[in-house]
Amino acid sequence: MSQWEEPAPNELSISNLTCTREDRVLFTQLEYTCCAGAVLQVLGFNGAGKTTLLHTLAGLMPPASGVIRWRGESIAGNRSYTRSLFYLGHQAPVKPALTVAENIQWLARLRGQSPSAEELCSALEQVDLEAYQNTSCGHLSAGQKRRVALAQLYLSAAPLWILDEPFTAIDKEGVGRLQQLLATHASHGGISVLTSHQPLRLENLHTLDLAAFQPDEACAYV
Amino acid sequence: MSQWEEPAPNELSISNLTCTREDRVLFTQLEYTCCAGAVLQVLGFNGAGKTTLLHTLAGLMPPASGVIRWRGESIAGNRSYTRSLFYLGHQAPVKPALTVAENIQWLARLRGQSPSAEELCSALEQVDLEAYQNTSCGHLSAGQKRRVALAQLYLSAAPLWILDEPFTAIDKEGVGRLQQLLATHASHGGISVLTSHQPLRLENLHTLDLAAFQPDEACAYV
Amino acid sequence: MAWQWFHKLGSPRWFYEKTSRWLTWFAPLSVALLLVGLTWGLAFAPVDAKQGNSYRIIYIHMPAAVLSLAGYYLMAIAGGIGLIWKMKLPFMVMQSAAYVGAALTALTLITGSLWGYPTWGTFWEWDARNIFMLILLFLYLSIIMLGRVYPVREAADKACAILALVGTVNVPIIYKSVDWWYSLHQPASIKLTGSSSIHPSMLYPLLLCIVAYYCFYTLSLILYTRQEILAREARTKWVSELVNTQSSHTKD
Amino acid sequence: MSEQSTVTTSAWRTIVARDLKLIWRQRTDVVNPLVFYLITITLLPLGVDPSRQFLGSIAPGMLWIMALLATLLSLDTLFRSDYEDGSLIQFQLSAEPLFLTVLGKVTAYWLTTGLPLSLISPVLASMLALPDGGYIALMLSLLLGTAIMSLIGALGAALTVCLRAGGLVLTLIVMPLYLPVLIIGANCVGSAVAGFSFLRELALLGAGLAIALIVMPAAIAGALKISANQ
Amino acid sequence: MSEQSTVTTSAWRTIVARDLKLIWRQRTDVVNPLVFYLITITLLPLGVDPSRQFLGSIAPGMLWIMALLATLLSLDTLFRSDYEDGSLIQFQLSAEPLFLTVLGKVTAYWLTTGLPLSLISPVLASMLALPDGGYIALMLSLLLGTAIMSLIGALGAALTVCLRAGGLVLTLIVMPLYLPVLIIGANCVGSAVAGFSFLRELALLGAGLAIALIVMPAAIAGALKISANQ
Ligand code: HEM
Ligand SMILES: Nc1ncnc2c1ncn2[C@@H]1O[C@H](COP(=O)(O)OP(=O)(O)OP(=O)(O)O)[C@@H](O)[C@H]1O
Ligand SMILES: Nc1ncnc2c1ncn2[C@@H]1O[C@H](COP(=O)(O)OP(=O)(O)OP(=O)(O)O)[C@@H](O)[C@H]1O
Ligand SMILES: [Mg+2]
Ligand SMILES: [Mg+2]
Repeated sequence: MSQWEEPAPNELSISNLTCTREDRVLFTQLEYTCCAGAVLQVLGFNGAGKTTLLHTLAGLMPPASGVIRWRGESIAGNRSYTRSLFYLGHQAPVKPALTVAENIQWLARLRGQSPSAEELCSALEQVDLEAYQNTSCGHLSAGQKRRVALAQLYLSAAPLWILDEPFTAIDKEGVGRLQQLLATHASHGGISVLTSHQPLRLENLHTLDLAAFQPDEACAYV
Repeated sequence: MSQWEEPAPNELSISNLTCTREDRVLFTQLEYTCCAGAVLQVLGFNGAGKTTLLHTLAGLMPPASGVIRWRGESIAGNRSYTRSLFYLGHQAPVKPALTVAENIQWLARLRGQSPSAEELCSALEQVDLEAYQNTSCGHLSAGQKRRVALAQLYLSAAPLWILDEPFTAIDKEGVGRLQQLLATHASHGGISVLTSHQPLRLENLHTLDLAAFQPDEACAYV
Repeated sequence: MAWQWFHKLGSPRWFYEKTSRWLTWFAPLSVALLLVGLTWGLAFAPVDAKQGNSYRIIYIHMPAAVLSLAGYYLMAIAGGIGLIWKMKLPFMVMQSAAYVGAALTALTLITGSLWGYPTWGTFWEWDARNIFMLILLFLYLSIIMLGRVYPVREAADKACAILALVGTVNVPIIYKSVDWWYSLHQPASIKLTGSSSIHPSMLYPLLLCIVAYYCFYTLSLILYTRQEILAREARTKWVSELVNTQSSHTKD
Repeated sequence: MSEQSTVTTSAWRTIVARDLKLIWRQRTDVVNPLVFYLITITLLPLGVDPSRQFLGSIAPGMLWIMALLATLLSLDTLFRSDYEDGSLIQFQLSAEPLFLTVLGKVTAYWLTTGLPLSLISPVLASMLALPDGGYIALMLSLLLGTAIMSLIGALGAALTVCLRAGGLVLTLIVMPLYLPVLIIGANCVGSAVAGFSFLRELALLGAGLAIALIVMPAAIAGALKISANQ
Repeated sequence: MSEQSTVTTSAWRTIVARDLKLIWRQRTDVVNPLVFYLITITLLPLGVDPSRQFLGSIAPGMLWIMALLATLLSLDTLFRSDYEDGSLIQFQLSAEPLFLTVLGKVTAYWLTTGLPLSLISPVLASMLALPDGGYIALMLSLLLGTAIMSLIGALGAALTVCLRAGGLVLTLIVMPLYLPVLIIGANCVGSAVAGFSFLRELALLGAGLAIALIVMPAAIAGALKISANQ
């Protein structure tokens, strides 16, 4: 939680960003600034480049051009940025041979945390998996597997969350709870960037439609 | 299309079905009958057993007890049932090394069809992938990959569709189009059984909530 | 100023246009050198006392062997430059060098085997140098293969560069270990004429051949790289302009 | 009748075509059992005495053992990707019986591993100084032997496809079944080198192939049905 | 300072613990390079002349070659499942540098393949009638050699993790780099059998391990960063 008390305000700003895949420009001249407390839903048709954008924001991929800044500093090669980031992709990093509790633990340890037994229990409760604590994840249903990954959110102290389709395979009640979590995160000054094709019901929800940043015909290829 | 003209009415009836996973009873005494023209949405919380039910309906798994009948005949070891079935699971059977067109073709051939070039084109158009016809599927986005699998629906002549979360990763416009397809299928007398956590907007939509068939404490384990 | 020049070097277009001008005189020169060297060696150098005419393969074999090793380092250095300064051109040079190098290594192996038949009585002998050459071929092939199977071009380049760089550490180790392995086994069944004792009338054409091979290597590298540039930059404006002007030339 | 038979062989043909295309796209599978074979054979003289005579004496056995290992190495991937992306379920639900589809996969597998491996074996044999006279026996026995091993291996792959670390259980399952093939194959080359007739061994391999062709497809199909629904 | 160092080694520890647990759960990875080793060594006398003297003469080389192949067999899975389920992305975004995590994975890999393989090698050596005097050299050289090969192999696995049929490109990449290790290792056992000192070979292997430990983790991390974002 220490990062949250830091004086520098959480702010993610994207300036003049262009992303390409194999020479094809997906979107260009993207400008956006997320301030503390924002939840940003990235919209776009299938193949618009949402996942690519999130990968770029997470620093996993260099952008074709443009700069992304976190708290005013460029994120390229910025290790402190990596530490203030929580990323969850399409795939849930969940090992079928490990139990639910073990999976949650190693993911947390990897991010330098060591959750206590209570923290673990409460996270499990939040995602409705108390009963499965010692079940190996290979024996879970699709939605339950996603929930194991989502449990990280309840443990994470990172101010910036980047979530790629977090609602996939989650049931209605789970979606509601997750939205509540996002609202809490925002109220603490955290920022969430997520993609979803479902409409969200959140107060300070911002949306960013990638369709608005399509390149013109002339410069569709670099 | 030949099956559709057959005299026997399409009807899928489930009687007294119990499914288990590793000794745990998921649901029991499930009774349901789908008549021609129905769209059945199976509901249930994560882990309720929706996927298990669909697997059982597709004949991939024997039920713990109970009988499933198609056109009045039990489906166990019934090859003509297999031929009148189209199943699409959580995972899209799409090979990353093949192009979109090739993937659609081999899947169709496997079901004994050989789609002509026009049929292929129109199916691709329906799922909005004309431009990607010769792109290898490894270079598609998550939603586009699902769409390749969904293109089978436009080619399929099977009267019974069993779809496990077909809307995963599909954008809004695609969801709309798919619902339209389901409606058309129903109007031709076909039956669709699907799971989804999203509410659907279809006329003759039936829902089946697995929560209603939970076993009581006493017989939760076989 | 110096850096500007350096980055220009990384621009495929600059390279393409520059080499277009060079090629007009460099290509004939290297082909001529090669022809002269090979005819001198193959037709006019004196007959060897022990091996007769079969020794003449050395004029093809030895320069190819020398270059295939040098080529590996060139490839690795190109890859390293590409990785460090994030330039496109060195990667293209690296890929081309892999193909040319593999071809030369294969040539060495083939001519060596052909030579082996009259001298050793067999096409293949497990001799330290032979094994080293074979392994070098594998190293080249692994880079070519890796470059071809990667789905995305940029990633393929970087992966190949890493492999080539690790190879630079390994090539001398492989060389030494093979040599060392051989010294532990029984000595060679056939001693070759040491290059020091070679007669000048045989040596001069050999030297010429080596020079000619170097030129020819450079030439093929340039040609390959130019092709690679066109293939990879096919969608850019300057290439399409180039293609347009060329096709209009051919029409005229 | 004939309509029926075109339908039933079309699953086979679809899968052979698909797999060959897949492998050709990935390009690596065609080349690589070969590459493995080539490289392991190259490593061999580095570990033992590289004199021609010595190599020649171990050549028949080694060529066969390394061919066996090369086939084994890529077995693991045979059904894995089909299992993971749900294609296996489509195979089960396809219009034709599963064993035809399976036979298609095994055929494609053999065409891209066993066949090229057998064809290249004479080159490697000459590197290992196999005495003259062994070459034809080597190639023929490898052609038949790799086909049998592909069928056996596919059974192992089918049984282990639902396991995460299946590649290694596979070894354990498959090896004992490979043993007779190896012994007969190596003997075949050995007899040929010694100047005896090797027809008996070839006949044995042929009979083995016939049995495997009859028994295995159904067994593999059964194994796949069991594993697919884990 | 000390707080810092506990943080930096924790990624390593987490991954070692996780991988060991994973492998233990699946149980097959621990047993199977051993099983493969055992079975291939058992196959050997079936292919070649099984007299003790002959076997003893090929034993040092064969024990090493088969150990190498056994290590190779399970390499393919090293990063694959982490790549497929997105764990690799989490490694990249973890609090500590990637090469530490990578080192953790390689350590767990070696602990479950190289180490047991080296420990069991004397038993197999006695089956192959390795002359007395070679046993200690065999075990020590395998201990060091498998560690080097694990590091080299991990680079190959990292480079090919995003490829579908990676297992075989992997072979091509890794084999030539394994070669010096094989030569030195086999020579080490050979010298020991012949009654010479084998310290020089062990020292060479040690030096190789040191170089590999310095060069490889960074190279592997780089390769993973490239492949992870396909
Ligand atoms: C496949 C078989 C062969 C391979 C792979 C091979 C490889 C090589 C290599 C790598 C070199 C360069 C050595 C250096 O620069 O130090 C070389 C040079 C040479 N090779 Fe071969 N060679 C083969 C067969 C032969 C045969 C059969 C002969 C003749 C009997 C031969 C004669 C020579 C000579 C005379 C040189 C140059 C003189 C020297 O540097 O020692 N090679 N070969
Ligand atoms: N392979 C398996 N082995 C053992 N148990 C399993 C397996 N797959 C699922 N289960 C268990 O069976 C129950 C039902 O799983 P199923 O996949 O049918 O649920 P579902 O309704 O499809 O859930 P979701 O909405 O998450 O997809 C779950 O509680 C799960 O724990
Ligand atoms: N690995 C890849 N290699 C090459 N091109 C790719 C790759 N992944 C995606 N693409 C291309 O990049 C574009 C954007 O993909 P991306 O995954 O970012 O889309 P998305 O907006 O996340 O779509 P979805 O809603 O389907 O998840 C797509 O058109 C796709 O064809
Ligand atoms: Mg996406
Ligand atoms: Mg489900």
